[in-house]
Amino acid sequence: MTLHFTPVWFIAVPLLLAFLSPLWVRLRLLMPILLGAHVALFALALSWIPTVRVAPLLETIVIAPPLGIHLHLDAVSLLLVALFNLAGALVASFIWLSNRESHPFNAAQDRLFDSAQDRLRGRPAFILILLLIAGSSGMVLTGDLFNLYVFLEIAGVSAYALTALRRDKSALEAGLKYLIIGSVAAIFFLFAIVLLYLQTGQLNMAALARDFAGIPAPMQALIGLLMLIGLGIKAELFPFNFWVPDIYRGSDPEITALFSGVLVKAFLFVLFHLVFLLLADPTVARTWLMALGATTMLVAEAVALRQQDLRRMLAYSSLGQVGLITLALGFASEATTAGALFHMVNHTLIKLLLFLLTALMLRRFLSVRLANLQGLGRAMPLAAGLFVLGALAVLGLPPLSGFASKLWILKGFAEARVFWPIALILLAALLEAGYYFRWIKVFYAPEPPVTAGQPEGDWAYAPLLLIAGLLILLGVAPFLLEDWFVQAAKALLGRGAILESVLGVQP
Amino acid sequence: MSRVPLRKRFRVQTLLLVLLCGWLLMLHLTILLNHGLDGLTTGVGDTLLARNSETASANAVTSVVVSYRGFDTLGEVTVLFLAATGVGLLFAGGLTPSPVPRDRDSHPNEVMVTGTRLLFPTLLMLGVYVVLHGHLSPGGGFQGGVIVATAFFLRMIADPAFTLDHARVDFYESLSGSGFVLFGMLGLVLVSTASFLGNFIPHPVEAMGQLVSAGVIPLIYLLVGIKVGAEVGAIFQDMLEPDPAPDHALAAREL
Amino acid sequence: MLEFLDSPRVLHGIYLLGSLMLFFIGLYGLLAKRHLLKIFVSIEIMELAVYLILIALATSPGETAPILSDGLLTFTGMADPIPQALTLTAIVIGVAVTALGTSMAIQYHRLTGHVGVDAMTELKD
Amino acid sequence: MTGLLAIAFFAWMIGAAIMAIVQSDLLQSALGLSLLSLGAVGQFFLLQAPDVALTEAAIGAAASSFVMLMGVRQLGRTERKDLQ
Repeated sequence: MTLHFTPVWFIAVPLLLAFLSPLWVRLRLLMPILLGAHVALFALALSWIPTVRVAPLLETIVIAPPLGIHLHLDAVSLLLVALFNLAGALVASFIWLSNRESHPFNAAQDRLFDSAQDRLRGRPAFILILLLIAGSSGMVLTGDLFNLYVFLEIAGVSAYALTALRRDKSALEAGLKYLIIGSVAAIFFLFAIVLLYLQTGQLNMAALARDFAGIPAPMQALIGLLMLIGLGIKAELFPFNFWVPDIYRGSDPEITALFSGVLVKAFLFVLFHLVFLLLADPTVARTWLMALGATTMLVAEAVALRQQDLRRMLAYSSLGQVGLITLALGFASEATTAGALFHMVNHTLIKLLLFLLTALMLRRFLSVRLANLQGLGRAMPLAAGLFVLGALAVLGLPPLSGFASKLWILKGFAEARVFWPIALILLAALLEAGYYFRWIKVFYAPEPPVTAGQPEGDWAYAPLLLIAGLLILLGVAPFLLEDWFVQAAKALLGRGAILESVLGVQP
Repeated sequence: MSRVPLRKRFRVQTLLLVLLCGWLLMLHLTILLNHGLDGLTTGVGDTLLARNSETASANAVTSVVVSYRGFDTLGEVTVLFLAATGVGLLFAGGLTPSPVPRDRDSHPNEVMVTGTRLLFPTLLMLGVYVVLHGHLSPGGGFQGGVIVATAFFLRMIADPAFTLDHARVDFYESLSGSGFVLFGMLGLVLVSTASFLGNFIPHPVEAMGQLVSAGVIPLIYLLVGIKVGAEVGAIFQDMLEPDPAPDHALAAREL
Repeated sequence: MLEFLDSPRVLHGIYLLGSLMLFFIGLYGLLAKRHLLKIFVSIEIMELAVYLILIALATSPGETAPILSDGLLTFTGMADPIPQALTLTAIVIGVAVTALGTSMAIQYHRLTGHVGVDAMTELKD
Repeated sequence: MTGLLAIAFFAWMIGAAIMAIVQSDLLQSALGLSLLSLGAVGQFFLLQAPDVALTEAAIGAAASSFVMLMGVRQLGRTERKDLQ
């Protein structure tokens, strides 16, 4: 009997913890377990970096790859799994710490865990957050297409239920919209899987990649289109993203942080993983994907200019960044891909920071509309300061990490002598500057603040300060992770390596 | 635009939608009829079918569902679990799940009560049979679990005093779910299989077709059956339960 | 006289035509209807059509169910078990999502009295 | 024979689907959905997939109809309640 450490743990451990949740309720351990699980899995992911650097790790489940399901841990999936668990840990610690009476050194905290009003700390939220992260990790790790669909639904159903967590009018409306649009996306994706299976008789992604070229061209186009619709809706690409701001506005900001930070990243990865894997030459889709990314970016940034609600503004800003990442990944050169992956990490951290700040503001001001947030800088100086930091990081000002990742992307385009994306990215940054400064100006307006809610405990700022520290660290010293990002880009683009490691054949 | 009566605009919209859907149908049909008709020649399915006797399960679908693609099944019960959690969350009333007496519009009639009294044990038996014979005949954990849940659902309709104990349902759900994962992990840590969900119980091919065969497969399917039964039962119960008190007033005002 | 209907290509064609018609009836309902329950009904119809395509096209006429029973001793000449396993999984997932959606619709109706997506303007600016 | 049966089942299913979509009485619509599921059960039996047929019967026809009926009970039977 030996104890293996395999990628299965990233999925099996959260599932086990979620199934055992009645026990944790009884022991009053919900929050410690939620935080502990993500921290432990994050540490586990970090401990794997040296191993994965040598060769990707394949974990067979029951029967060897082309026949059964396997998990594929290479540099890029390790990067994303680590990122997801980090995000989970940060959000969990924020939820745990952000109530004044329940910081970890207060003995009276346990009483609160039973309260149903404290919805983010209850058993349903525990299960849903844990499995949202597990489902996203599963999507990134799995090497089987139908298994991907199952994980997509796990992440999706947790997301629908989390959206409706508050159970009031707007939360239910957001939840219903998300559920309907999400199920439709899932049907289109399932249809594509069905057609792929009928054409090739394979479900393993590497085997599909090998056989995809043999499918007649009209069928290829149909499958590609269905998949693009399904994943485009889920990954929030234009023109399938009209629903996103509503969802982000209706759900709790803590949850939205997870959607923007984890879920979208997982779907973007899945989309590009499939594109790079199935198409022997990813440049055939280059124009389309880049156009999609550029449109998403510009439309979102332009609409963000006139939003009156902070959550909607951040939603459009998030869409803009998704567009930027799509633009860079769609170009499919190694330099832009590495930059895009770096930007994914940055964007997750930044949006976690901004949405968690929004949660604090919402509790203090009871509204996050532009008109109501005047004088926030005086009422919550630390929050306003961190918001400015986050905004600067989105814009990509040195020495923050957004600068480093945007620079990588721009350098990648410049080296390839393609200049129109550079102009568009700079234009988008200009628009971003416009709307972020509009909000910051209001925060530091001379009017006295009108606060109605409870002031927060100082402990809530601990995870936020940690994020800010990470943003500065990554901005000052991007070379710390440079090697990893380049490896990850190689792994994402390296179709041949995946085929060889799974099927044992040279493509 | 405003001159056109509302009803007429609806017609035009409907017609356009029908045309759109029809055009898409033709498009798909053309592509699929030209390129998708020949069906499968060879695929992983045939290979798995040829190797199926390894699992000693007489039902090849069961061995695919529980063993070869058992990971999917684990994910599937998780989705059901999430949905049950979500439904429970939506219908949880107030601070505690208080057992409010149910106020039905009409009392169930005599025929219904007697019929259910007869049907309940029959359905229960059928469900258990379907679960236990999942590796021998059509059916298995999902189907049997839902049949059992349906039996309890009928009982709930016929007898307003009958409710499922939430804590107990949670207990079964949690026990069977963690049992499933633990079975998987046991397969992982045991040297003989060394794979998540590996079939670590001896499963000689000679026993194929008998009740005790196929190693771990019937055990996992039993756990799936309990879990699915508990989850679907919980969903039914939550949806059947009366509105919590504050919502009542709201609903009454709007009706 | 009607033997030609049983040749594999014609049979697959029938299934394809029927399932696709169901799929697009569902799509029409999804686009045209505004009532929440109608939308869930449409989604279920579309799902069902996809399952039918998968199973019908993966099975050739003359194959038997992939279960050993009296008289059958080897796993040959049987229908492909994988599509059946996938469909099983997908059906359960589909119902789980519908149950969640219906519960949300019920709660939404209790709170607002609305039953359609047209009334959903709470989140607009 | 299979072909004829398949066509018959499809006629049944398409009728049920149209009924489920077009009927403005939601109870009829839910009925249409369960009829559609029953038709699908027949198709799956015809296609040598008894496992799927059983699942569709237990889950698609029974469970999903219950869910729909609960929805209809709470949301009211008429479709055009607040749509005009």
